[in-house]
Amino acid sequence: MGALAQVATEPTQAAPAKRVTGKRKKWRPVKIPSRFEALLDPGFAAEIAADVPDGEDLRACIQCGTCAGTCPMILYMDLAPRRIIGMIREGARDDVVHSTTPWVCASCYSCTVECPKQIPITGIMHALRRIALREKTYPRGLPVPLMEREFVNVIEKRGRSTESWIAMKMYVRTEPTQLLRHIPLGLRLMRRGRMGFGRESIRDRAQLRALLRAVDEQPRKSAAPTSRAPGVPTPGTGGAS
Amino acid sequence: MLEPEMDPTSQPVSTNGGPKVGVYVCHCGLNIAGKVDVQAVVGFASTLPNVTVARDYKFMCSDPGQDLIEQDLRAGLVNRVVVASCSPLMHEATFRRATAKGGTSPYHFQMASIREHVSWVTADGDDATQKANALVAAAVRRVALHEFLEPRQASVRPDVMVVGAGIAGIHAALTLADAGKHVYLVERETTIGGHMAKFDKTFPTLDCSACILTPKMSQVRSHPNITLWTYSDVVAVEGFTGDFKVRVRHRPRYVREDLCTGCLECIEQCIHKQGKFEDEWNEGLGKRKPIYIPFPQATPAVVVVDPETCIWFKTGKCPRTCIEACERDAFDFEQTETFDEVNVGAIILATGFKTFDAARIPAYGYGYYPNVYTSLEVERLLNAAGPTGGDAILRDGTKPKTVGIIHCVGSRDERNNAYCSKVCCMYSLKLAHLVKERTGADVYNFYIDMRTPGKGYEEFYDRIMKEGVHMVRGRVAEVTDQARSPQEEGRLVIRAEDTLMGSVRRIPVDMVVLAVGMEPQPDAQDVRRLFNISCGGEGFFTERHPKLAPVSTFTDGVFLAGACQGPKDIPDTVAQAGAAAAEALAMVDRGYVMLEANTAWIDEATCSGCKTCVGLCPFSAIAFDEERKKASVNEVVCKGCGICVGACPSGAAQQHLFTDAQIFAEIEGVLEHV
Amino acid sequence: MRYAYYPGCSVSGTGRAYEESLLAVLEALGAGLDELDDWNCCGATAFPSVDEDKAIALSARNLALAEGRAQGSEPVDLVTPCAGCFRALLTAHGSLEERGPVARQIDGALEAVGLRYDRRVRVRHAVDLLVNEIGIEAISEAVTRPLEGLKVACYYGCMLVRPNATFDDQYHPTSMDRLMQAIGAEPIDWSLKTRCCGGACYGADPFSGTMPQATLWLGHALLSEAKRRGADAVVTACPLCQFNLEAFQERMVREFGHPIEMTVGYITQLLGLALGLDERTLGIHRMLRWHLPEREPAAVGAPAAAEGGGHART
Amino acid sequence: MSEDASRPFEPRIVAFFCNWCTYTAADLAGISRMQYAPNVRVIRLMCSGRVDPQFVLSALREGADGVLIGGCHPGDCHYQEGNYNALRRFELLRLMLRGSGIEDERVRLEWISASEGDRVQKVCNEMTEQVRALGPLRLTTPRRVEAAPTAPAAPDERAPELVGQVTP
Repeated sequence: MGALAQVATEPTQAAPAKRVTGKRKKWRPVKIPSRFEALLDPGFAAEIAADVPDGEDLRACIQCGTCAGTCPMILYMDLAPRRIIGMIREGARDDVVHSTTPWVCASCYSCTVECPKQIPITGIMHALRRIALREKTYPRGLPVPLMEREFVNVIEKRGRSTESWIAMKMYVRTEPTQLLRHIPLGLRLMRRGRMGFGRESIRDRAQLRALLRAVDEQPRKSAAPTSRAPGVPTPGTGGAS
Repeated sequence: MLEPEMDPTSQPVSTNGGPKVGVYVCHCGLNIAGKVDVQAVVGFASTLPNVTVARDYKFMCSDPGQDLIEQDLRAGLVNRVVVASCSPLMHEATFRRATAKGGTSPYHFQMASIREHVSWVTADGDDATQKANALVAAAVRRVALHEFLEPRQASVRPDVMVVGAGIAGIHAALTLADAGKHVYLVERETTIGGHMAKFDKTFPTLDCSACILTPKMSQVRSHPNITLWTYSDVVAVEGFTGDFKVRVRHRPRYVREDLCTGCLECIEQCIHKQGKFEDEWNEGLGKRKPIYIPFPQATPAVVVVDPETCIWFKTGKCPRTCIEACERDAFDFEQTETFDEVNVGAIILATGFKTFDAARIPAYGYGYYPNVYTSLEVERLLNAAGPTGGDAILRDGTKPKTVGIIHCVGSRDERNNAYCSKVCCMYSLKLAHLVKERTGADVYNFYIDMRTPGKGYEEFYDRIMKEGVHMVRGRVAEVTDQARSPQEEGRLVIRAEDTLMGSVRRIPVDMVVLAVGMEPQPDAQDVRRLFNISCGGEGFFTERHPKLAPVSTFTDGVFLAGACQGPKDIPDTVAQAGAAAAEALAMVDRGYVMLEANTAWIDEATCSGCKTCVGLCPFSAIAFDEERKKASVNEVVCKGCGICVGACPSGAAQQHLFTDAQIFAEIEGVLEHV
Repeated sequence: MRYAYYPGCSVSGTGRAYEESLLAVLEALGAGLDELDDWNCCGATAFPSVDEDKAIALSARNLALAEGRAQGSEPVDLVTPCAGCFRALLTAHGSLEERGPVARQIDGALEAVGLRYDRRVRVRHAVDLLVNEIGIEAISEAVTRPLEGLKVACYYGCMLVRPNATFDDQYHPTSMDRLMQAIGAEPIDWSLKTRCCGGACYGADPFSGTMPQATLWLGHALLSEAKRRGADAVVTACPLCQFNLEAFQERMVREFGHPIEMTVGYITQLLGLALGLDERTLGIHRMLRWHLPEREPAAVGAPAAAEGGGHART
Repeated sequence: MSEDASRPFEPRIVAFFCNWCTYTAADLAGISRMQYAPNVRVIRLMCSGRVDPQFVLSALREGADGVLIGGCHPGDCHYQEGNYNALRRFELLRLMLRGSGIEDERVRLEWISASEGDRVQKVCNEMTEQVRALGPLRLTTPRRVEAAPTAPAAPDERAPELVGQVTP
C-alpha cells in the first residue's frame, strides 16, 4: 500500500474525515523533474495510437482536464489522465509506464464519454496496463496487476472465474493479514448461499484454450510501431516505487 | 468584377478555321509543380492532336501569365485555350477574360483542374502526373468543339433586400440606404436590434449596448430609403442575380403599425393586471401580458397582441379594455397575414445565430438546477431594462456570493459543436466584471484556453484578472448539488480539474453561468434552400471563398453579413455588414451583370415534339409550339442546368458549353491516355 | 417469448439472487430465458488490460454460441443481467462488426476451433429487455402489490450506458426510474445515477481487496447521497454494484463516519415484490440487509392493488 | 490504354460531378489536402440532371471500369429538382446495366454536398477498391481502344451499340 498512502495524502476534494489532518507531518521537497529531450521517446504516441481503436485521437487533446474532473478515482492517481495523455504525446514513456494511474483506473468510462475530443481514454489506460505488464513496470505496491494476471490465468484455464478463489489467492500472495478481516463477511455470504468453494469451469476447456491460442497464431492486426528510443535511462521514475 | 469582356477593337482570331489549341500548364508555385511533373505534362500536351502551343508558367493567373495567352492568340498561334491549373471555380473567369482580350470568344477556353483535383489530393507524383495528363487531354479534346459564343448581359434592379435586422442587417441597410439605394429590411421578430439589443454592455470598452445601437435603430425607422418590415419573413425567392422576385409574408400584430404611436396605454389597461406569460425577450426570466412590446426602445414602437394568450382570441369573451384605451383606433383584431412581392437586384442575408441549448450538456444541470443560467439570461439580468432592472439576483431574490462562469459550453466539443465560438471568452470576462461590480461576488472563470485576439481585448483580460476574478484553467466536468462538506450544503458545486494547480477542485457557488456558444439558426437549412446557397458542415452559410470572397456566396447576387456565416463579435459583424453592403452596391450600381453562356437550345430539325423537356424544366423556360410541334427554349429564363438536354430522347436539346459532343470528347479524353 | 441468456460469473456466484429474481419476474411476465450452453467468462475489464484481442475472442465465443440459436436470418437477442458482461459483449460485438483487422483475426481464430460468428446477435441488458421488449405498460398492468410510498434511488452504474448507450440516455438514463414508477415506487432524483461505485474495477473481486479505501470512498459517496435524498433503498442492475454497495457498509462507516444503513437490492427483486412474488423466490433471504419500510397492504396497497388487479385480469 | 499483365490492375473511373455541390466538395477535399485514389477522373457538369445515360454507357465503352455520378442532396439542388431527375434516370440505367451483366458497384450515384469534402475522399477510395476487387470491365462488345480521330465526330455517330436510347 506504499504507493497509495503516498498519493492519498494529496486530496484536493473535500476528503473523508479521516484524511483531513490539516498538517503535514514532515517537510518534503516538491519534485519537479526537468526532462532532457533525449530522455523522451518520440514514437510513444504512435505506439499507443496503434494499440487502441481511435487512439490516434489522443493527438487532438486540448488538455482541458475534463477527464480528471470527471474521474471518480482521481484522488488516488499519481498522474491525472490529462497529464498521462499529454505525456504520451510528448513521449515521456518511462514516467507513464511506471504510473499508478492506469492501475487505479476503475474502467468506468466517464472520461471517455465526457471527453470533448472523444479520446478513448479508458482504452488508453488498458493499453498502458498491457505495456506495463509486458515490461514489468507496473507499480509493485498495488495488488491490481497481480490480480489481473491471476484472473486471466484462471479464465484461460477454466473458462469461468470463481470470485472466492481469486480473492483468497490474492490475499495469500499480497496481504495475508487482510484475509482474516474478511472472514466474517465470507461466512455471512456462505450462509446465504452466495459464496462457496466449488470452482466454476466450462465443459469444453480444450476449445477455449485452442481459441485463445489461435488468436495468437492469427496474422497480427497491425505491425507494432517500431520507432522507440533506444533504451532510455531515466532518473527518478514517476509514480510508484 | 471578373466577367470576361471581349476586346471590341479586335476581330475574332478564327471561328471556322481548324482548331489550334494552346495548352498552358501552371506551376502554382510548388502547389502543382511540387507533385506534378509539369514539364512532362507540357511534353505530353504537345503530342496531342490540334495542339499548336504548349507552355508552362509559374503563375498563370498573374499578369505575365495571362499575357502569354493573349500574345499567342493575337499572334495567331492558337485559337483555343486550355489552362491546366486550379479549380475553374477559382480562376475560370480570369482566364476567360484573358482569352477574350486575345480577341476571341471568352468561351474558346477550357480549364483543367490539376491542383484541387490532382496535386493536392494525390499521394504519388507519378500518379498525379498521369492524372494531370488525362485531364489535360480531356480539356484539349473538348475545347476543339467549343462554339463561338458572345457573353450575355442582364440588367440589374436597383433595389436591395436585407434579411434580418440585427446589428449586421441594420448596418448593411443603412450603408446602402445612405448610398441612395432603396432597401427592403425584413425582420422576423417584432422589433429590430437582434441579439445586440439584449446585451447590457459590450466588450472590451464596456460601452452600453443600447446607447450605441438604438440611434442606429431609429435611423433605420426614419430613413427615407428603407422600407422596414418587422414581424415578417421571406417565403419565396425566384429569379436570379440582378432580378430576384422575393415574396414576403407579414404576420398580423392585430395593431395597425401606421396608427400605433407606442404610447403603451393599451398594455396598461389590459384586463390582465400583471404580466403572466413567459417573456421571450427576457429569456423567460420575466413575465409579460398578452399585449406587449419587447422592450421600451423597440423599433418600431408598435405593440403586438399574442393570440396564443389573449383572452379575446382564446374565448371571444373580453371587454377589450385595450381598444378603449387606444386614442387612435389602432386595433384591428381582424388582421390576417398579408404578402408583398418585390423585385430586387441583390440580397444580403444577415439572419444571425442562436445560442447553444445548454440543456444538451446534462452534466451542467441547466434546466434542472434553478441557479444555473445561460450567459444570455445573465445579460438580461444585468440589463437595466431587463426583468430585474439590472440586479444580478437569483430566482429567490438573493444576491449570489460566489459565481462560476463556465466557458466553452457547447463549443470545442466533438459531441456538440467542434468549433470555437470566438466570442465567449470575451463576453465571459465582461460578465465576470459586471457581476462582480454589481454584486461584489467572488467570480470564478473556468476556461480551456483564453482567446482574446482583437484590439484592446488582451488589455481587457488583463484588467479583469487584476480585478481579482479567479481564472481556473480547466473544463468543468460537472455541476452538482451533491454536498460533501458543510460549506457545500445547499449550494451548487462545480467540479473541475485546475490544470495549473494540478488538482481537481470542488468549488461551491451560488450561481453558475454557462457561456453558451453560437450556433446556426434552427431554420438555417430552410433559409439556405430558399436562397439557393450552401451551408458548411456545422450549418453556417458558406461564403464563396474563405479568404478572397468572404461575403459572397456561390449564388451570384446573394451576400452574407454577420453571424449567419460563422461566429463573430460585434466589431467583426459590423465590418462584414459594411463589406456585404459594398459588394451589393457595386453590383446594383453598375446596372448590369454578365451571365453564363451555358443556356440550352433546341435544334428544331431534330425535335420530335415529344414534350419531355417542357415538363422537366424547373424554370418553365421551354415553350411548345403546338402548330409546328416544336419546343423552344427562352434563353433569358434558362439557367443552364441541362436537365432537358440530359432527358431529350432525340438529342435535339443541347446546352452551350456542355453539348453532348463536348462531353463525349471529354470522356474519351480522360480515358484515352492513362 | 424466449431469449438467449448469458448469466456471467458473478450472477452465478454472489449475485445468485439477481438470477433467481430475474427468472421469476420474467416468468411472471410471460417471457423466458434459455441459458447458453457452456458459456465462458466475458473477461470483465481485467482481461482487456492483459490482452485485448483475447478478451474479444472470449466474448466472440459466447456470441457465436448464441448465434447458433438463430432461426432463419432473424438476429438473436442475447440477454445478460450483468452490466459488466453487457459492456464486454457489446464492445466485442462492436469491434467485430467493424470488420477491421482485429475482426479478421478473431474470425480466423473462431474458424480454427470450428466456430463462426456472423454478427447476428443483439446484445441486450435485462433492463433493456424489461423496458423495451416487455414494456412498461405490460409491467404496470401485471402489478398486484404496488410499492406505494417506497422511495428508491435507481443506480445505473457505469457500464449500463458507457462507453456506448444502446437503450437509454448516456448522461441521464431513465429506464430504471420508469420501471420503478410503473410498480408504484417513487424514484428519487439524484445526480449520481451513473457515478462509479468502485465495484467493477478490479476484475470482479467482490472483496475489493485491491484498493479498499478508494472503493469504500466511492460507495460511501453514493450511499450517503441516496440517504440524504431520502431513499429507502438503492436498486441496481449489476451484481458487482449491488455487492459492493451492500457488503461493505460497516467498513464505510468505520472509515468515514456518517452511519449508513441502506438496503441495496436488484431491480428485479423489487419488480418481483410488486408482481406479488414470494420473497424466497426472489432470493431476498440471500441479502445481507433488507429493511424496507413497513407496508400495510390493507391501507396502502388495497385500493391500488384492486385497481392493478383489474388490469391484471387479461 | 494498357492492360499489360505485368502491371497490377488499376481501375479507371469516370466521375460526373455537379458544379454546385459535388464538384465544390471535390475542391474542398483538395483545399483540405485529403489524399485519395488517383483513379477517379472528374468531368464537371452544371447539374447531375444533365447526366445523359449515354454518358455512362460511353464511358464504360471507352474503357472506364466504373462511373460515379455526384449530385446535391435531395432537396438541395441548385436547380430545384435536377438531382431527382438524375435519380430516376439512374434507376432505369441500373436495371439496364444489370441486364448487360454489369455489376451494381461499377456505377454509383452519390449525394455529396459542398461541405462534404471528406465524403468525396471516402467515396472515391471506396469505389476504387470495390472496382479493383471486381477487376476490369469486360464487355461483350469490343471496346474502342484506338485513338479517336483528330476531329471528333458528331454525337449521333457514336450512339452506343451496347444498348439503345434511354428516356427518363
